[in-house]
Amino acid sequence: MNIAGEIQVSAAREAVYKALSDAPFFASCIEGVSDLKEIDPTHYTAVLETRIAYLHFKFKANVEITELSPPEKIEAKVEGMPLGIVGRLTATATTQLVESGSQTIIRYSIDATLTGKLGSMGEPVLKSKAKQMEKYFTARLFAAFAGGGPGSET
Amino acid sequence: MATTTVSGGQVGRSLPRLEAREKVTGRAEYTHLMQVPGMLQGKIFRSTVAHGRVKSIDTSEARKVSGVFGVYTSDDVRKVIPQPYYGPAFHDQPILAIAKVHFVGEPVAVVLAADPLIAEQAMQLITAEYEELPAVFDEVEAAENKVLVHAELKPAGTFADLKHLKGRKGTNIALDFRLRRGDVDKGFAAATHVFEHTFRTQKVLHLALEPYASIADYRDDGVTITSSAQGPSFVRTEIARLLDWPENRVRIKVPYLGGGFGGKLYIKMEALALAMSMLARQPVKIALTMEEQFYTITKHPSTFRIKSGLDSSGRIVARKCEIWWNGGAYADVGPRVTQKSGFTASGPYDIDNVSIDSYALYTNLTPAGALRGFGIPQLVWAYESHTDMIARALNRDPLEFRKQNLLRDGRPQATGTILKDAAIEKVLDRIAERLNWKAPFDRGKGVLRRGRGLAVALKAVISPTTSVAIVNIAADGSTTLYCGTVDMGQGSDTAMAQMVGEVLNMPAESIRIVPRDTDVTPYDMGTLGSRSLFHMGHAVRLAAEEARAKIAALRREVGEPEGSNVPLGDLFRKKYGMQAGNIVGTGTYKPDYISPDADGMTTNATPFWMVAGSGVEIEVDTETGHVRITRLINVADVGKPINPKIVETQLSGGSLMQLGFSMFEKMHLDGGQVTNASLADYKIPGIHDVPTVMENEAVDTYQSNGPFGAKGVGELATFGVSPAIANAIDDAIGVRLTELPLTAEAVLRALRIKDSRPLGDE
Amino acid sequence: MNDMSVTRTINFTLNGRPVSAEVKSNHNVVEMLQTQFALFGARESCGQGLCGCCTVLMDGKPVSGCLTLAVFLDGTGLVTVEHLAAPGKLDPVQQAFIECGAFQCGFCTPGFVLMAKALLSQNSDPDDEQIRDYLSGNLCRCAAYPEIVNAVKMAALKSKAGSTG
Amino acid sequence: MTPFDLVQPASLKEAIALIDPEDPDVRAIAGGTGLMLMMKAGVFRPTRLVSLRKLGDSFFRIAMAASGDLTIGAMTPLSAIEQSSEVLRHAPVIVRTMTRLSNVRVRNVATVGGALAHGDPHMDLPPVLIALGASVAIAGASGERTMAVEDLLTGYYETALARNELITELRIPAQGTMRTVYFKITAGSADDWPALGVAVALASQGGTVTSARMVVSAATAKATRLISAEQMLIGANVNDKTLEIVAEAAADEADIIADLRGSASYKRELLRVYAARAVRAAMPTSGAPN
Repeated sequence: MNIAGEIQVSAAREAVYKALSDAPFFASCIEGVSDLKEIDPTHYTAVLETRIAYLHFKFKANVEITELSPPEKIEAKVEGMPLGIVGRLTATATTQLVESGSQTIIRYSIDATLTGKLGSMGEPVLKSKAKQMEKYFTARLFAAFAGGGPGSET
Repeated sequence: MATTTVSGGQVGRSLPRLEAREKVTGRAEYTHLMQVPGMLQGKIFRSTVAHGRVKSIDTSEARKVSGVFGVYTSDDVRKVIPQPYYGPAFHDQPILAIAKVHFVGEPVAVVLAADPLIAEQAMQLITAEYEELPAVFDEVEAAENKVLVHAELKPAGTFADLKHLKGRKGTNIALDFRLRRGDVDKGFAAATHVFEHTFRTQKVLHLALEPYASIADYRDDGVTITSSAQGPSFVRTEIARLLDWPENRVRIKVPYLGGGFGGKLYIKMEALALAMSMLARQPVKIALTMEEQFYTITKHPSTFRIKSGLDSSGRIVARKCEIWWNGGAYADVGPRVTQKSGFTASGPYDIDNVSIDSYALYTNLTPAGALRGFGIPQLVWAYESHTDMIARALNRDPLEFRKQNLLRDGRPQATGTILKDAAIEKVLDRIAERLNWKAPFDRGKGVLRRGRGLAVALKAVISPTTSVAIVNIAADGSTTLYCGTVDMGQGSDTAMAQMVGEVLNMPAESIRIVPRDTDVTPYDMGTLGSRSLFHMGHAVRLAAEEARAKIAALRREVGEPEGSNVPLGDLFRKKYGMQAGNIVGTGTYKPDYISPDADGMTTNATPFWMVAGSGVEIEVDTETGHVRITRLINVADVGKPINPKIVETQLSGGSLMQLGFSMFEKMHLDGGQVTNASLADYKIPGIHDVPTVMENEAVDTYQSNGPFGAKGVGELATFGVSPAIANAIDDAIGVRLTELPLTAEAVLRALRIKDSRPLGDE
Repeated sequence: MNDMSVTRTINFTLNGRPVSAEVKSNHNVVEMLQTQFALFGARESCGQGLCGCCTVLMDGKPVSGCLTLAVFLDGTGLVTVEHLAAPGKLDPVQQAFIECGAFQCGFCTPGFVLMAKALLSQNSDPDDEQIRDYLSGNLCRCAAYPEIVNAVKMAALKSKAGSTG
Repeated sequence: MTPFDLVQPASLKEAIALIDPEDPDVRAIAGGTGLMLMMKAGVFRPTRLVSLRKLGDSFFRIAMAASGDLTIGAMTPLSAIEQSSEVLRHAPVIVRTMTRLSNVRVRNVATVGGALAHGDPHMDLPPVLIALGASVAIAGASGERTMAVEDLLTGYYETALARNELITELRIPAQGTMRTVYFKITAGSADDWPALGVAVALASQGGTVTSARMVVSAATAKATRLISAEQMLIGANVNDKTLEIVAEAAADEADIIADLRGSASYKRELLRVYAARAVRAAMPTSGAPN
């Protein structure tokens, strides 16, 4: 399953990069992420929880920042273990930042697979959920950069 | 060898199964349903990665759950079993993962509780962290040895022909079987036509409706394990080895099996149940769920590259076979599958120059073992598809082309062993006659097209293996049989009773078969590979004959004239003065066999040849790719059937199982993870999948060295089904599929490529 | 959190006798029959209501025991395969299954037998297609399907002979 | 499966009151065949289930309303619908669909309301009911509303129901001259979940379609009407050429999801083929039963 798209925000590339490379902020743009803990600057753990109708998918996730190329690219790998079930969520998320005048284009691409017993039940469900998550992601980014970036009011 | 021909009137009877009443009333015993007083139940926490180092296992939350007896990992197991590795061919499989995991679903930890729902709930609270390692999933890739599944090979020593592999490092190849007959290069050089094709088979599952289950009750002076096992003797040997105990302190009991199909062979949950019972000092039951069967044992996926050279007359003069078997993370019996199926990989054809290389490979998938055919269905799929492709390319009738090249009795098979009692041509002819092959066939016009196809196969039964049986006649003349053959639905109890009855001139229904229990039932190598009717059949026959000789001696002793029909009970009474005493007859059977040399040559590869084939008629919807099998014909050489009705149901059932493997069954894998581990998403044939017309036939033959002229049947009807269908699809719409399963989508995609309108990739 | 592990008492008729049982909310019918009544004819295999091994008759209708909460049995009449045969006398469906060789390993057989019984109680003379449609939710890995269809037809004949003779 | 609180109210009002609209772990259970699967898979771990099995008889009734609608109580088991002579008369396609809908045991327990509230796109009834123009009555804490079945289903397992709303009744309008067919297409074994479901309802006069509904299911996230294909059908004379255009429109319009049962491109092809086959079968000249 691949989710890809781009959005344009009114902020300088460096500012956008700085914001996105801040793990707590980035995590806040993904629906259902909680309990983010830093292990070291490139490794985090979090709980990923998503609900589709009354169904509940909960993963213990390990996040590894696999590439940080300021101010152009951030790549992260997410491994989610559904508690108690053989199966796994794996996702690779790539964010590329392109300057466009005073604005910045954020190109994102997420490759995710849900396997094991959850795969057959969950993957089609997650696919339909992905669009919703994408909306949330872009809405959060827009909101954050509407005023020039998170914390930019200072 | 001479076989007994007496007429007790029992052989050849279509007697209903002896245990039929227990089965229709729901009273038949199966391990999965059994309960033992004081029993704990174990739920297994399994690996979520395909290959990795175990960094940590956190069982603390699970231990807190009220009602949990204990949570155990390999650290605990090693306290009671220092070398906790098991397996029939290699001692490579740990009871619980030690330091590393090698496939998704590998057991890592176990929760014990009296209430299985509590054990399950607690198990879901265990977490583990792994350092992931590169993994390899494809058998051909695994042969390149770039990613290694295991550091070193650990052959078990059970099978003499695997000992040379001991200590090999840097390889995923668990066995390489090699056969060289004639000079294949010269053969190709001289050939007029050369054809080469590659075929693949997918990962499929036994999916017995009774999932794997074992109950162990360990005491200091002995252990009793009740298990859904196809080979109680093997389990006993292996458990005794793990405990370093003499075999007589290990008791293995096997009730009826809710299906086996090769999955329940050798050792599965027994070692884990044993270790848990040792740790808990209480009886422990490990009963898997349907989902967990996907993480236990499967059939081998395979890749088969086959190349044939033909002379101008259409004779096959050279054939080169290369087969890669995807054995998964632990060898189980894969190396034996590789070797034994290798004997006949070149098919039922008379070819002077043959080269066979067959490789058993480790990969990071659920282990693979035997599944109704011991590798043969994968081979037949390839060579009988290949045969049709050649015939079509040369514009030859597929039947005539086969007949021109067929191996016939008296000719050397690829191993050099002379073919005997193998009715290949008869089987092929009967399929063709039933299909009315010579008559014109209406292939249809428009959307629905029709086609037909056939295939025929040869297998060498697994040898050399031993069976022992005891016949015990009580003082009232009633008779009991002790034999280790496990009745998992194939009807062996009934057939064995018929053979005893035949010798002793008693109705088979009157003979009691003792449930499998290694404390009382003698050694048997295992219920596998269609070997039991022949091997155990002989042992049972010998035991009954010995008993009969002792009856005759008793009759003489008490002064009854030869041929007197005084009831047996009277003989005992005359001898012992009351209803007392026993007559015990024993029989041991092990056929002759000569191990193949370094070139795979032997003058005695097998005690008997197995021959079967299938013919089909199909209908293809050219707009959707749906294939409807309108007629399925299975013909086999079973020698003289002991029980014709049971033979028929075995042929019918075997072919329908293979129909599932042919048309739709498939374990979907993603990065080593099974994504359809349930009956909701892994479909097996149901009642609407049965072909409109089904015909099953045992050709009229006699196995000259078989018990009462009989030989095995269980696997036979699986052989020809897949290629017969693929051949029929080609016949109907002119497309050739080389990979199983033959799904509607695969058919439509192939058809669209042929029509230059390929379907998209999304 | 309220204590959800408490059991409740249910009363129902089991194979013709009034019984009561202590069940937890998350127990299904199969678990209850096995642990409290030592009845193993209904057994869980796929756990998803697809194989039919867990078939029981609830108020005369076949249902999947593995998908039915035990608490729902309260006030109902339940029949399991163990109830079909009278002492020494099998039900015509059971007899027909034996005569037709309509099973091999026997693990799915109680489910098929109960389904066949339910079918014949609503249609005493089903044709092949009706039999297949009715039994299509039961799986037999030994694939004794052709023999099962024959057995249902034979059972229909036997039942008729039994009721008229 | 973890333990939970199970309550069995005797009235609808009580049932609704027992469902906390803020708590996703409280849910109504009718037949429970769908819910049990989710619970066993561990993706639904309720704290409380509100059983509707003890609700009054009106929820189990099949009746003709004065309006000419056939009304079916939400708690009616599918097997009762299958055996109903009213349903057979009013909408025979429903009875025909039932034969291959899941299995007998499920049909004996699963209710029509539960089947709709489950929101699984593979189910056979939603496309049929949408083609029939059916609607549902819904009761909640703030009263009752009605909604077309096509609006009820909003996504994979998702419906327009609030957490504390319950379907009380299914209403199927009089069909007049409309003929409805449903094709369930499986990709593997015959009794698999469908890879595609197609329902078509048509009225026609002399070979010209006067009214049409076409619904796709299973291959999409929810049972969905194919409006542009319907529009092309209305007024058209059914022949090979028009069918090709209609099928093309249907295949273009549907938002198809790939899964184990087939790639999106294959399922699109199936839709193309079966859209045309379904229209043909729904024409009075097809000889197929109404």
